[in-house]
Amino acid sequence: MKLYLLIPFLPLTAFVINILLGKEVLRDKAHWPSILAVVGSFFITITSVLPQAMAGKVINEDLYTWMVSGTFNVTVGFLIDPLTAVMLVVVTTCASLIHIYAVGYMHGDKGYYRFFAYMSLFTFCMLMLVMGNNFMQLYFGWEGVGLCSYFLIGYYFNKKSAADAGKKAFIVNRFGDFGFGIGVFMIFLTFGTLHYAPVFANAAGITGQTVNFLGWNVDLPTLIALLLFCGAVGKSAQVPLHVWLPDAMEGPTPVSALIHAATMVTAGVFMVARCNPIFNLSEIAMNTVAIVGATTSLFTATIAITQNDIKRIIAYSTCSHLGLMFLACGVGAYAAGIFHLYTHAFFKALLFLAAGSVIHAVHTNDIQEMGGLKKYMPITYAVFVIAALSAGGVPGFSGFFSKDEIIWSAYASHSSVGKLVWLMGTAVAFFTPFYTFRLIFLTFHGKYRGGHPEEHGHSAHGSSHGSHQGEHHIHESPKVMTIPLILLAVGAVAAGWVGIPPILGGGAHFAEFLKPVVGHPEFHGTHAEEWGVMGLSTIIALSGIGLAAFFYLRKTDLPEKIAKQFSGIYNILYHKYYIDELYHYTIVKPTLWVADKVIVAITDARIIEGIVNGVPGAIGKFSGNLRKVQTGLAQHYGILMAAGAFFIIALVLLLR
Amino acid sequence: MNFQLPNLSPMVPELTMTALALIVLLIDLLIKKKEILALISMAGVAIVAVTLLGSSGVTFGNMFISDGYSSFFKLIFFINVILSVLISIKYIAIERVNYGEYYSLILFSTIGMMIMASAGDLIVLYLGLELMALSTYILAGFIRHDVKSNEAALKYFLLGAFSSAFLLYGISIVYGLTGTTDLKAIASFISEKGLANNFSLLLSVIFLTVAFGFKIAAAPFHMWAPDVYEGAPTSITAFMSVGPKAAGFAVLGRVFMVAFVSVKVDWVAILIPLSILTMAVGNIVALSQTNIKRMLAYSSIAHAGYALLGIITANNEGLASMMNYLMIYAFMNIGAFAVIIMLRSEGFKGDSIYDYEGLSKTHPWAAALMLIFMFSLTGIPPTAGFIGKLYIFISAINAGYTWLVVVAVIFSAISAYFYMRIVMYMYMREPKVTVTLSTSLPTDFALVITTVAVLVIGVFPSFLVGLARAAIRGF
Amino acid sequence: MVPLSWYMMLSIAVFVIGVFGFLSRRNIIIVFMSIELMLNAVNINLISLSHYLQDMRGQILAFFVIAVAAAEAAIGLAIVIALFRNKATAHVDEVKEMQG
Amino acid sequence: MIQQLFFAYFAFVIVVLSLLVITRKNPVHSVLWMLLLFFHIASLYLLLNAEFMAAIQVIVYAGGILVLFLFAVFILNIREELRINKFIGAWPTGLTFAVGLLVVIIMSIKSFIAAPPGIYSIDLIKQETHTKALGKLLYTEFLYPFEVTSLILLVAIIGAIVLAKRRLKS
Repeated sequence: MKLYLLIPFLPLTAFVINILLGKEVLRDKAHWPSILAVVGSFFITITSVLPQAMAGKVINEDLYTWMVSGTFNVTVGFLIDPLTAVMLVVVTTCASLIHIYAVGYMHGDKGYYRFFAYMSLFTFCMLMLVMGNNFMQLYFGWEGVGLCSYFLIGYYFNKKSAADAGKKAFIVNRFGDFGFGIGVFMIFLTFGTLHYAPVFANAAGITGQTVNFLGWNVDLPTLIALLLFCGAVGKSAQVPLHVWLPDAMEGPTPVSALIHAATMVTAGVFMVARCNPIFNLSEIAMNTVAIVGATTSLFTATIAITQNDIKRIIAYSTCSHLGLMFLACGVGAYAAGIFHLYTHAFFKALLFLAAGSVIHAVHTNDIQEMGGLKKYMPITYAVFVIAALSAGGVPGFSGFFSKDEIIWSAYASHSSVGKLVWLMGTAVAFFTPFYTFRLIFLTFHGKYRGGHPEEHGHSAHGSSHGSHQGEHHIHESPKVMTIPLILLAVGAVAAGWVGIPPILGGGAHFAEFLKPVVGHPEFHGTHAEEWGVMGLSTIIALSGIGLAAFFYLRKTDLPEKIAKQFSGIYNILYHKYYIDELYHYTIVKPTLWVADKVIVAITDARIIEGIVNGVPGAIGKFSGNLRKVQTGLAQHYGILMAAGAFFIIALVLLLR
Repeated sequence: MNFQLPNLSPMVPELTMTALALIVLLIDLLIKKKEILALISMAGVAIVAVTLLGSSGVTFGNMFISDGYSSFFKLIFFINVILSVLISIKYIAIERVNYGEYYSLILFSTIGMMIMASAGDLIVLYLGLELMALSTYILAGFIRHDVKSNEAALKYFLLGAFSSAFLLYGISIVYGLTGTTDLKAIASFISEKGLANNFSLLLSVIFLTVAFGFKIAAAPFHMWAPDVYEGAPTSITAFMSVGPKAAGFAVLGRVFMVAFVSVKVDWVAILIPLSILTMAVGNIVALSQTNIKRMLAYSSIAHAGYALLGIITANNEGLASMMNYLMIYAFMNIGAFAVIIMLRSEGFKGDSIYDYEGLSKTHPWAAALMLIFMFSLTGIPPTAGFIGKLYIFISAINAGYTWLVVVAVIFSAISAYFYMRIVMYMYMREPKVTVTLSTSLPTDFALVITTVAVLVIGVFPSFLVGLARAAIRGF
Repeated sequence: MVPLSWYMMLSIAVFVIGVFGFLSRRNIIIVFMSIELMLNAVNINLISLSHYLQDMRGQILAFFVIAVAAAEAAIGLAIVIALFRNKATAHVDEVKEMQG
Repeated sequence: MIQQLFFAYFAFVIVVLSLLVITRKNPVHSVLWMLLLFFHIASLYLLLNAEFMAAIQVIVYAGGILVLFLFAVFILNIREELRINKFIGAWPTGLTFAVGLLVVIIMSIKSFIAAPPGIYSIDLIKQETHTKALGKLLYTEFLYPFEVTSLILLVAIIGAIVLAKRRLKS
């Protein structure tokens, strides 16, 4: 019995149980199978898989061959090496805590069982994605998590914005997945197999090969790497395909925490790290990864400054952190990227869940309508601050170690691109704490600015008490929500301690652990430089917090003035660089126009009802006419048979 | 003058099956509860299936061939019988035609199919075909008090007799050309005498194509299928959309691959347009159907078009994928018919697709099962239908018919519209008529078997694929 | 000696007359008889071939064809009688409730 | 020459009778013409030294099948039958394809080459008698199809009863 098999299949079992029995039998107990399954997976990971991986044991085996046809065979196989082990820890830990949290958050929801069923299915797909030993399984997991994400974003399908956001996520991801699919296909064409081990072992052999693409010779490794990276750009919401992630916040908050922060969106980073033997072959691809990552990071961090939706701010922050991870991968510091993925999962999940706790209490996403929540929600406040400190890279917290490692790796790579992205990364180090603490100060400090009691469903005695009424109903979330928050807070502080760099007296265990898989970049730097870089980013981070405090605690009218003064820049940032609008006018509108004018023109809506409406009218009409041939008269059928025989014989006579 | 009884051991399944049919016929006279006959039939068929194991060999001077190929098809027939009988028990009581002859006729028809699958001689092939066909004509008209059933029987009978006249004419020409009716002897005679370019031979090939095309419902010889499928008792529709079709494919494969192997180029050239036409007619006309039995009839025509690709490849891989496809089709198609049968209750036809509106709200289980079968018929993974299509397409591509596969995939995409229309009706409409399901233990059992088979084959196809490949070895 | 091809031509002629009868007559009984004509045409073919090939297979097949034709006639007429009970018609073109 | 004349007569009559069978308005006439047709076909079999086949042609076809038809004809309303069209509307199309088939079959059959003769020469059959030769084969070499035929006849009996009997017990 292979114990590790239970890790993905427990959630699958939970999914099956929930989908079969959830609606009628389990009802409000639908969380039990899902939680038991994912916690079970977590324990197996911690007690069995992790120790084995630490002991240097790598499992790579094909368990089941789904189909064989010539050279094309599809197998289900598992690869458990340090990289997978790290991902397993991240996924199962976050998933366990978020599942538990969701019991409180989703309590009383109509589609309770549906929610947990999808969550389990998602967990299964994600685990299959990280545990697979071949590209096919990676691809299936990749599409599977995408599908679940799509379902869960559109979970409140009655809400138009949610349904639209689901659609947007789906369509935007198509662009990336298209490239990814072609990349996987190219790998199959090049190597004749889809298993990681032989592909990576022979990767070096394709150096310098070119393929002719549209009459233009392209370096093969670069092409494959860039196609794969296309998928990562879509899945991990990097520029220019980042637009779906903020909209994805229409889903329930636990979904945002699990899928759109801790796990699925990091699949792109995981994939790049997994495919490092291919990426390493191409300098162009590496530089592209680094620059796209750095650009996204800076770009989205600046957008986050001006936003007012609590979840969207965190979503932009997620994009920004994912950008940092790609930045690290792009300079060859895969271990640093994965390290940040690992710490990020904790503090970002925590940020989301804490934000969810706030939303749960005040029933709004707009931070303009919050304020002064500190006294009502002390636990939420505390964990929020811890998460923010970790995210902002304040020394001692886990985010500091990983972010510092990335920035140092960028600096130490000594290429011009490395220096460029280092500068950008340092700028991000300023913005991150600034917008996070802006969020905290606006939410928890100052006075409560909400005051729409009827929104809380207490309108019966709300009107007489005026605007203070809402405040009295704000309370701390139940234990089932706060305990996961506290546990995640512990992670947000301490998770990074496994990777303390040698310069601070640590052992950089994390990088050592991953070294067999992702290697180690060459550093060109002295201890003094390292101290300098670290000091600089720390000072910048602290000044970001300071500035936020100055703006939003001391001179609370200043931000508005600045916004007025620099309304041009402010508007650009507030409107997210008008990217959505750009896409709307360049892609969405023309597509819709074409759809309207062309498709509608050739489609007769009245032919067949329902879905068949979508079939181009020609076929529908053709079908209607063709069925008239079927007159019901047996002899007409006989005539057709005789005619068939006649025509075949005549044709054969003519042609032979 | 001495007579030696030929070796009977290869035909033990046929002999047992005949004995079973006769026993059922006799017991019918003695008992009142006809359900017992169903039970005996199923148990008997299960026993016959076991005897299939040790039966391989050739007897009666090549007239009877029991090999992997025939055994695989017989397995399809047995599955077909058992599932059809399971879904019949309650249904024929509702239709008030609970006569014992029903079961013996099903068994006789199956004997005909078995004889066809094992036929090594055109004479035997013809007789097996007639045995199967005559039994099926009667079964199609089994609801004597229903005009539609009479009409189905009449049309099936007229056109069936017409097509078997063509078959006979084709056989007579082959006989005149080669002086024999033995398939292997025909093949060797053709290659020895260099008859491959003879028009008369092609004429007979075309006549056989007409007759077999009729049995598998390939366009333009398909016209009987929608009317007969609609009018026949639903359980018989399920039975004959699988059994006679598979038997037709069995003889098509054997006759063309053994006897006419030297005119391969010609019959492939004939079958390619037939298969395209079949897929086109099946999938396109299905779009505008409102009776679900009729829609599934067109769907079954379309599926014959896909399966024909396996024959067109004219190699063992293609035949194996065709066999594989037919086996999968047996499960998914009878599964779909089982759901349709559940909707039939006293005084309620339940065969209009509007009867399926909102089924997911009133009968979520039935809707979910229908969903699985519709997905499978469309060919969506991870259902068995996907596997069947995939292997057919792969074998066609390997044989160099990529363009044909592209055509097939396009038609397959069109087919999604009408299959998904049912799904849409079930899940996205409000129920308008009250549907009472006439469930019974046997029907449930049939549904369980078909659902499990569709899903298990979809996820673990290698056993079935391996079985089909092993069966075709030494063909 | 009569050439074989004469017999075959006769057979084709009868076969095609049967085909025409099948395709054009309204009366079910005559349609049935047309089928019998086609089968007889095949039998003429088979027996003449059998004679000229000096081989018995053709006659044996013809023998089976006659037997099957008898069975077919019995079932066909039973179907007509069953139909006639529900819908008093003996015309093929009035039996077209199902179409499309 | 005599044989050829005989053949010419029979062939001519057979074709004419066939045409009469399918063109008579009155089904009873059709059946009667068919009876005559079957006798002629049986005679043709005699020309081909197939005495047994000629015998069963008369016994089974003329004696059995046609009588069956004749019974069935009497369920029809002959008077009604004589007033209405005997052909379906699409008969010209049927005729076109029938003639088309005739042409293409004749064109294809031109290349027909008969297989080399086997062992059952006319002398051998004469010596052994036709019935015995056929019977021997049926009960030895062709035992299997012979038994299958018995099943077909059984099915026909069951079918006729199931479909046409007035009352069935259920």
